[in-house]
Parts: sequence; C-alpha cells; structure tokens
Amino acid sequence: MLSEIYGDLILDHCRNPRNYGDIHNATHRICGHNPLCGDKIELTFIVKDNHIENIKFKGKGCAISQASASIMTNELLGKTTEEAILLFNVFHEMLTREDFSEKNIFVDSFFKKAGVFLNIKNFPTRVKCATLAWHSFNLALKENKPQQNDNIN
Amino acid sequence: MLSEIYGDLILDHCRNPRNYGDIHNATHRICGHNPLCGDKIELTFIVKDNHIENIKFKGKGCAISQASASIMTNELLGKTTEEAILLFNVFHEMLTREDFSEKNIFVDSFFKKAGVFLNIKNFPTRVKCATLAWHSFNLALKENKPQQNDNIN
Amino acid sequence: MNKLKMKNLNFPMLGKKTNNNRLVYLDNASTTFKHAYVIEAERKYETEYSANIHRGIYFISEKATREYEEVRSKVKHFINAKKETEIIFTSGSTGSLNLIAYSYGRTFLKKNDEIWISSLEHHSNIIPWQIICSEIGCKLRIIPINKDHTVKKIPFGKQAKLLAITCISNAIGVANPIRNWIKQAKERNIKVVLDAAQAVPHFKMDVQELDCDFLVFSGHKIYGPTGVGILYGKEKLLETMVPYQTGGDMVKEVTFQKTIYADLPAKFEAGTPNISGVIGFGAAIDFVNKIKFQPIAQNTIFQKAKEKLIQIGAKIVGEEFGKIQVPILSFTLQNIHPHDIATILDQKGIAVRAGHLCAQPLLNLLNVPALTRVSLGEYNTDNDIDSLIDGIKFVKKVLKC
Amino acid sequence: MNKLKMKNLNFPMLGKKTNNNRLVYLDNASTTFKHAYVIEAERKYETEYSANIHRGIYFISEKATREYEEVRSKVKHFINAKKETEIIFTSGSTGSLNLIAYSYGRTFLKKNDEIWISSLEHHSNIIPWQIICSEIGCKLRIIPINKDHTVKKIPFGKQAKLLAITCISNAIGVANPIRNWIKQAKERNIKVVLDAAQAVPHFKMDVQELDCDFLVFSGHKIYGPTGVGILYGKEKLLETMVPYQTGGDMVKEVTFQKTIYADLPAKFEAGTPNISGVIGFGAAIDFVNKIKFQPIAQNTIFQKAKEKLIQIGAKIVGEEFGKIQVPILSFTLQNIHPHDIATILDQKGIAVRAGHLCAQPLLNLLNVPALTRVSLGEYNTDNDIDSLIDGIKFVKKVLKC
Ligand SMILES: Cc1ncc(COP(=O)(O)O)c(C=O)c1O
Ligand SMILES: Cc1ncc(COP(=O)(O)O)c(C=O)c1O
Repeated sequence: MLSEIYGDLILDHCRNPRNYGDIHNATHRICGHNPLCGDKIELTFIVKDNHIENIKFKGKGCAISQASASIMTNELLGKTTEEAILLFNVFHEMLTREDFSEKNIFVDSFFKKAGVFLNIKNFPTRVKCATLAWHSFNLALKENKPQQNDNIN
Repeated sequence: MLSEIYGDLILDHCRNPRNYGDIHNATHRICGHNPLCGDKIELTFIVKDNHIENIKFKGKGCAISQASASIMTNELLGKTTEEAILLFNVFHEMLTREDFSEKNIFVDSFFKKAGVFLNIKNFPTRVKCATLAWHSFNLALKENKPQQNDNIN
Repeated sequence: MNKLKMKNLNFPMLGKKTNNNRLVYLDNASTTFKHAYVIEAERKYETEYSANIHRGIYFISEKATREYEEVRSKVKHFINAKKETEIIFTSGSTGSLNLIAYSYGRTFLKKNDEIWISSLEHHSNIIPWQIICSEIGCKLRIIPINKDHTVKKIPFGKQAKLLAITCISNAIGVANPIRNWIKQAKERNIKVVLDAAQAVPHFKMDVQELDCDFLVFSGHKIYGPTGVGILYGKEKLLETMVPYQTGGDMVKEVTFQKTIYADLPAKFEAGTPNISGVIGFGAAIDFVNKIKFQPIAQNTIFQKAKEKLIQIGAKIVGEEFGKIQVPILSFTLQNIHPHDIATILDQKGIAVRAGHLCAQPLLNLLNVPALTRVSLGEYNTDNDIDSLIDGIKFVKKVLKC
Repeated sequence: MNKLKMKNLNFPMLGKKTNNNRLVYLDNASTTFKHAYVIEAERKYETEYSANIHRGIYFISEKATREYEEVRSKVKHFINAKKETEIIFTSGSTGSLNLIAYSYGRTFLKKNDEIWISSLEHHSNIIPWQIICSEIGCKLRIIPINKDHTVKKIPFGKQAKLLAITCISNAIGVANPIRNWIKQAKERNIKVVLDAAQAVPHFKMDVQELDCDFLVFSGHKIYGPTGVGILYGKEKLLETMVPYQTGGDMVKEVTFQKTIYADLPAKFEAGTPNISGVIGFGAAIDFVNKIKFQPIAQNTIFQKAKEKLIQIGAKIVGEEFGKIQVPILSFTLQNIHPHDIATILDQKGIAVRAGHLCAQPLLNLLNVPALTRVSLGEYNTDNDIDSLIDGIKFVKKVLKC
C-alpha cells in the first residue's frame, strides 16, 4: 500500500518538480494553504484564448503535495479551461467519492499520471495534500481573479 | 437515625418556635441566607451591659433550621457575649469536627438541648441548616454592626 | 415506561441500593443515568484508540477523529440541522448559552437592544444575558407568565434583537409556546435561541422546522456523559460570529501579530475537547433515537404518580401556567419543607430534588421558597411510584403530620 | 522509564496493535494514554453513584459531591496551593487560559497595558491574549528568544501588567527561565500566569514557592481523561475577578434584575461540570504522585532516543535555545517532510506528531514549516526506541533517500 503512494512517479516528481517557479506576468495567481499541515503552494498561470498557456508553482510541502502540484501543472499545460475543469472534477471525485471506480475515468492518458493518487484515499489525513494544488487552481480559475490569497480546506 | 434528628424536641421547636419575631430597636440585626437551599433567617438581638438582653428570629426554612434557631435563641437569652461565643464554638465544633466527642462538652445543660443536632453530622447536606442561625449570630456579634446583610456559607 | 424492550434499558445504575433500600432515582431532570452503551463507547475510546483528534497522522488519532466527527453527524440528523458545520460541541447547555451570549452578543448586539427571555428560564439562560446587558448596555425583558400561557403578543420594542427561551421549564415541566413566539420573533427579524435541555429527552426537535437560530442541550440529561453538550447555530450566523474560546486547533494561521481563524466548526472548538464525552454522547443519541416519544397523557407512570401524589395531599405546582409536558412533578406538601422531605425519602433510597431548582425567579413568581421535584426517566417503573408514595407516607409519620 | 514498578504501569492501550504492528505511541506531549485507575474511577462514578453534584439531598449525589470535592483537595496538595478554593475545574488548559484572559482582563487590564508572553508559547497562550489586546487595547509583547536563553532583563514597560508564559515548550521541550522571570515580574508587581501543561507531567510544581498568580494544566496530558483541566489562582485575585461562564450553581441569589455570585470556587464553575472527568482526573493525580520524577539527563530511554536519532541523520531542533527538559524530541530529517515521515511510520504502528505543533510563531522563528516530534510517556520502553529507529530506516527506504 505504501509503495502505491510513494511510488516512483511521485518520488520523481517530488524530487524533480516540473514547472517550478513563478510567472511574473501571470493572469492568475493564488496562494493555497492547508492550515492543518502548513503546506503552502503559490500557483501562477496565464490563460490566453481560453487556453492555459503557461503554469508554474512554487511551495514547500510534503512529497504528496509537491508531486501532485508538479503532475497537475504538467497535465494542465496547453489545455482549454473547460478541459482543465473537467480534469479537476475527475481528480476531486477520485479522491472524495466512495463509489468512484476507475471505469469512470474517461480521460485515459490523464489517469495514467494522476491515477497514482488514487490510493491516497486509504490515507484520509493526506487527501488534502494531494488536492491542495488542484483546489487552488480551481479556485483561481473560477473566481477569475488575477491575484488572490486564500485558504484551501 | 432519622428519629434522632427528627426527634420530639426538634419537631416541637419547629412547630412552636420560641422567640419568634422582630425586635425593632435591636442593637444587632442580620439577615442570614443559605444560598444552596434558600433558607433565610432574620435575627435581631439587643446587647446591653455585655448581656444578650433580648433575641428574636424570623424566617422560612426546613425543620432543622427553624428548630435550631428557636433552640439557639432560648439558649442565648440572658447569656454574656463571652458565654454566647463559647456556645457558638461548641456548637460549631460539634457539627464540623471529626474528632468531636461528647466528653468535650463541658456545658452540660446546653448540650442537653443543642446536643440533639449532633446526629446531623450524618446528613452532610443538612449541616448548614443547623448552623445557619448560629453563624448569623456569630457574624452579627463579631462585626458588631447594628445592621447588616450577609450570606452565610 | 416506553415502548423499548426491557433489554434495551441497560443501565448499570438500575438495581443499586442506597441506605439499605433499592435506589429509586427520581431526579432525572437534573441528570440521568448513563446507558451501558454510553459507558462502553467511552471505555472503548479510552482503551482501544485513546488519542487526540484532528492533528495526528496515525491510525488511532484518525480513528478517534472519525468517531468524534461521526457524532457531529449524528447530532445533525438528531435535530435535523442542514449541515454538520452547524453543530458545535461544548461542555454543556450552560457552556453553549454562554458561547451564544458572548459571541453573538459581541458581534450583533448594541446598546439599548432588547433581549427577551421567558419567566420559565433556568439560571443558565438568565445570567449570561444579564452580563451581556451590563456589558453592552442591552435591556433584559421578561415575557410575563400568565394563567393560560397563550401569551398573545410579546410587546417587542423597536430594538428587540433576541428571544432566548426555554422550550420546557425544568422546574415545573410546563412548555413555553415556542412556535407562536418564534413566529412573532421572525416577523421582526429577531433571532431565536432555544434552550432545549429539558425538551430533547422527550421530544423530537427539528431546528429547520422550528426555524430557530440557535438551540442548545446537554448530554448528561439524555443518558449520556457529563461535560458535553451541543450548540446548534445557523451556518450564516456562526460564520459571522467571533470565536468564544481560543487556542489550539481553531486557527488557520497564527503569528504573534495576528491570527486567522479556522472554518466552522473548528472555529468554536478550541483546545483538546472532551473526546470520550463526545463519543459517549453519540451512543446516548443512538439510544434516544430508539425511544418512541409518547405524549405525556399516555405516560401511565407519570399519570399514576400525579394522581397518587395529589391523593396523598401534595399540591402540584405550575399547572396554572399550562399543561405539564414532560414527566416533571413539582409539589408542596402541607407545610413540610422540601429539604426535610428529601432527607427523609433518602433514608428509604428515594432520590428527589428539593430547593429552588436553579429557577429562583420562577419560584419567586410562584411565591414558594422551595419545591420538591420528582422527574422520571425512561427506566422508571410503577414500582418506583409505589415506593415514592410509601416514602411520603413515611415522611409524614416521621414528622408527625 | 521511571522507578515505578511495572505493575503500576497499567495502561489498557499498551500492547494494542495498529496496522498489524505493535502500537508504539510516541505522541505523549499531545495526549497520554489513560491509566487503568483513571478509567476505573470514571466507570465507578457512571455505574455506582451517577448523579449530579452540589444540590442533591440524597446519597448518590452526596457521594458524587464528596468525590468531586476530594479531587479539588488532591489538586491543592499536588501543586501546593494554600486553599481548595484556589482550584477551579475547567475543560482543560485552553479553557483555563481563556478564563484568565477574559476574567482577569476585564477586571484589571486597561488600554495600553502590556501583556508579555514568551516565544515558546502554544497557541492557547497566545490567541486569548491577542483577543484581549484587540478588545481592551492592551499591547502584546514578546520576550525575544535568544541563544543561551538566559534572557537578562525583560524590557517591561511602565504599563506592564501581566506575564503569561509556558514553563516548557510543547514543540521543543525547552524550558523558559520562569524563576528568573517571575522574580523580575514580582519586582514590578506584574501578575504571572504559568502554562504548566507540559511541565506538570514531569516536574513537581509548587505554586507557593514559585509565587505565580495563576497556573493551568490539563488532565489528558497526565494519564487522565479528556475534557478536564485546572485553573489555579491566588484567592485574593480570584475573589475580585468577574465570573467567566455563568448559569446554574454559581450563584447565591438570582432575580431577573440582578444576580449575586457564589463564593469561590463555585463562582467559576457554572453548569453541570464534567463530573466523571474530574473524578478520573483525581485518579490520574494519584498516579502522577507516585512517579518519581527524574532529571532528563538520567532518563536513559530519552538519551538513547536522542543519540540514535542523531546517528540516523535527524537534526534535533531547539537545543540552541536551552537544554531540553522533558522527553520531547523534535527534529528534521534530510529534506523529508514530516508528514511523509508520520504517514510511513504509521504503517509500522509508530505514532509520532508532525506539523506546526500548535506553535506556529515558534516554528517561524526556527524557520521550519513543520517538525516531526517524538514525545515519551511513563510507559515507553527501550523497545519503542528500537522500533522508532527501524521505522525511520524504513521511511528512508520507502522514499529512496
Ligand atoms: C432548562 C435547562 N437549561 C439549562 C440547563 C443547564 O444544563 P447544564 O447544567 O448541563 O449546563 C438545565 C439543567 O438543569 C436545564 O434544565
Ligand atoms: C504548553 C501547552 N499549553 C496549552 C496546551 C493546550 O492544552 P489543551 O488542549 O488540553 O487545552 C497544550 C496542549 O497541547 C500545551 O502543550
């Protein structure tokens, strides 16, 4: 079970985070925070012509939250905002719905990557680590505010 | 045991309280109150030439507190204040000291009356009913204030 | 006394002896015996997953957190709240009422605002408001008690802001006409606090249907543990209120300069809570959910107690203000003082309450300094009433009345 | 771990399994396992004399009252207070600190008065003071933490009125120089609050010798129940302070117009208290009285844990601020996040704490976002440390470090 969450893909993304950094001319910026564990993530991205043209994150946190942010940015880069919201929903349901089954995943290629977080469900106190980046993204996008500061629970 | 506290003497004094009433030109007046049960007693007395020349009580309360007040006034009437304080101490010790024994009672005639309260010790929640009048008297005398209002615990 | 099968009436206190007599416990409005399920639930926490909640990343802490939060969900269903976040665990009804007075008071009340209470209140729903009044300068107004108790119109002033009322008097078992009063309050946008400490053991309370803003009750009056109670509050209100107690676990971020509070319900639950108490409380709710509440008129034991008490010369107090709604009988007996009654009954193993019943203002209105109160729980039987009546005969004998 | 005979280490939680491993509980600074005596004392109350206290004129209520009040007397002796009336039962350290802040604050503090705290405080001894500051307009001042921690002179201002300090940091186990600080405070007639939550499990505290004005601690950190704690206060101060919570049982007389409060300690204990909790707490004090406290240097298990952790690459945090005084070891390990450590250790049945430890301001000063904390209780053994070290090796293996 442990090896399922601390698998190679997660460890790799945690050690070598992709898209790490800050976009200073971002259209969206959010500082996500998990108060229970103190994890923080700063997410910046540029939405242009309804596409996520660039996305980067910075932050400190556990392996799960770092890897999740890294994989998320990889997955979202280049997607339309509609596609991005769909992926957020899939990810969110995967980690929160009791009756979620892999069959529901119609986004195959996405699941190959983000699916590594499926087993987090067995570690209830850690679910929020995996969802921090995603919630931050969703919030920033939804409220469409270029800059904001918020706590994600 | 019960008959020891609700004996004839107590029931008699409760039904036919002695010295019931109010001395309007009293030198000492106190309103004693047992907040736990709501018993109230109003005690008035006249100290003249160091003697308790007159003493009366009024009030509502249980059989124990009424009888105790009635017996107390009987006992104190005509005593010097020193004698009265001595009796208060005897009464107080009788009801509060674990090691109190009848042998300690050097005031024989007093004990014949007030001694009926000895068994109250077996009813811890009721001890304050028996001591209310005495504490009120002691407080009024000690502070030597002609009028006051206080709570006795 | 109710429809539950006897095997469910599993209370370890039943059958105990005191003063060489079978214990006949008739002080259930003060506190109830704990159900065996309750004790077992607490024991389980203390022997199988004893841990702190919310912050531990390890099995027993996660289990304790889950069990604790499940009770919140049980309470939500029990009183039909909309959300779990509307349920705050407190130390009891008194703690809950103090929380509302402090926190609602500081957020919403201003000088000269009126706080209305009824004449039937327990001290715990009087004094916190007196304090708010003296601090903020609000006015405490009392709904007068009247004979048929169908108070027509509460004379709310322009600045009436809060109506804090007990559902049932703990002293005389009579109900306030809460539906009528809530309606009057809502028409003027007055917030409503319900003290349900005496109601919850006997009635299904539905906060959405009642449309109250707050509701409080205690665990130890529904066969649960001491030291735990509930504050229900509408989410919108709780969200805007200031925290009451502050400290660990109710914050998002703390620096020496400032603190960002956590979301509901954590915002109102500072420090390590009464975890075993909350878990035992959950078991108590399971039990109460099984009780088929019955109208007092159908409660044969209550009716028998009432009749027999009257036969023997007791004067039941409070009925002039309305029908008794829960099995509480407060009475005077000739001019025997309640404390003497209680002391003598105790010698026969019979436990009743005597005194001002934490309702001095009501007793002043009733013009009695003290009362003897008999209050029944789910486990009381016909036999208990026989013992009570025999006991009172004994009282009269001892006192030669 | 101490001189107690094993037969006294009767903790039902010992020997439990989690995640198919022997449970190794190393989060004792958060909460401790409950001693069997404690559970038994609570059970006894709930099954043999379950009743409310203080007002019942019947055997089981009198017995409950006696047992409850006897705990007050035990606490008095435990911390060497002058009188029973100086001991107030609360819901825990957090509840006690809130009581002081509210009640002392409202009685004695004025605008621009300084409240001093240390850098080592738990949130529960920070936030209540922030609130008082924002309400009354006091100033919160922080005693700077410095390397040798022998803070020479606290730069009290003219209006310094209160020094509220923890004896021991729950995050790093380091002590504040409380004797020195109390002396400085007393010279200027500044009142002193001691947060002894982490000290009481390991040191004999003597409030008269320390000459503190207030002291608080929790039952659940000394092998007792949750939901109960202590406020000690000097009688003279408590007498002049306003009540905190109000309601039943803390009044002499109530009318709708005004209320006369009861004497100490009842004045501060409104409502039905956590009776079973208090009684269990008394049993916990009996146990702690039996423990022969030993200096940390002589605690071989602690010393072993420390050495082995360092050997395996952990960096113990906080020692630069003074000697560790209680068996608390907080550390960082390479750049592995504490939550990952805790999750992986949990799979081996090892329970440690990870996070900000309710001491965010201190962690900010230490410049770490989170820590892993190991804290020992009386029952931890050599074996537990071996398991911990094996566990950490396993963490490294899983994370391929
Ligand atoms: C109507 C009512 N309100 C409030 C309370 C206070 O409850 P607690 O003592 O559990 O805080 C009581 C308990 O007697 C009550 O009967
Ligand atoms: C130093 C210190 N103070 C206060 C507290 C708060 O104690 P409680 O949660 O029992 O209220 C704690 C508990 O972690 C602590 O360690």
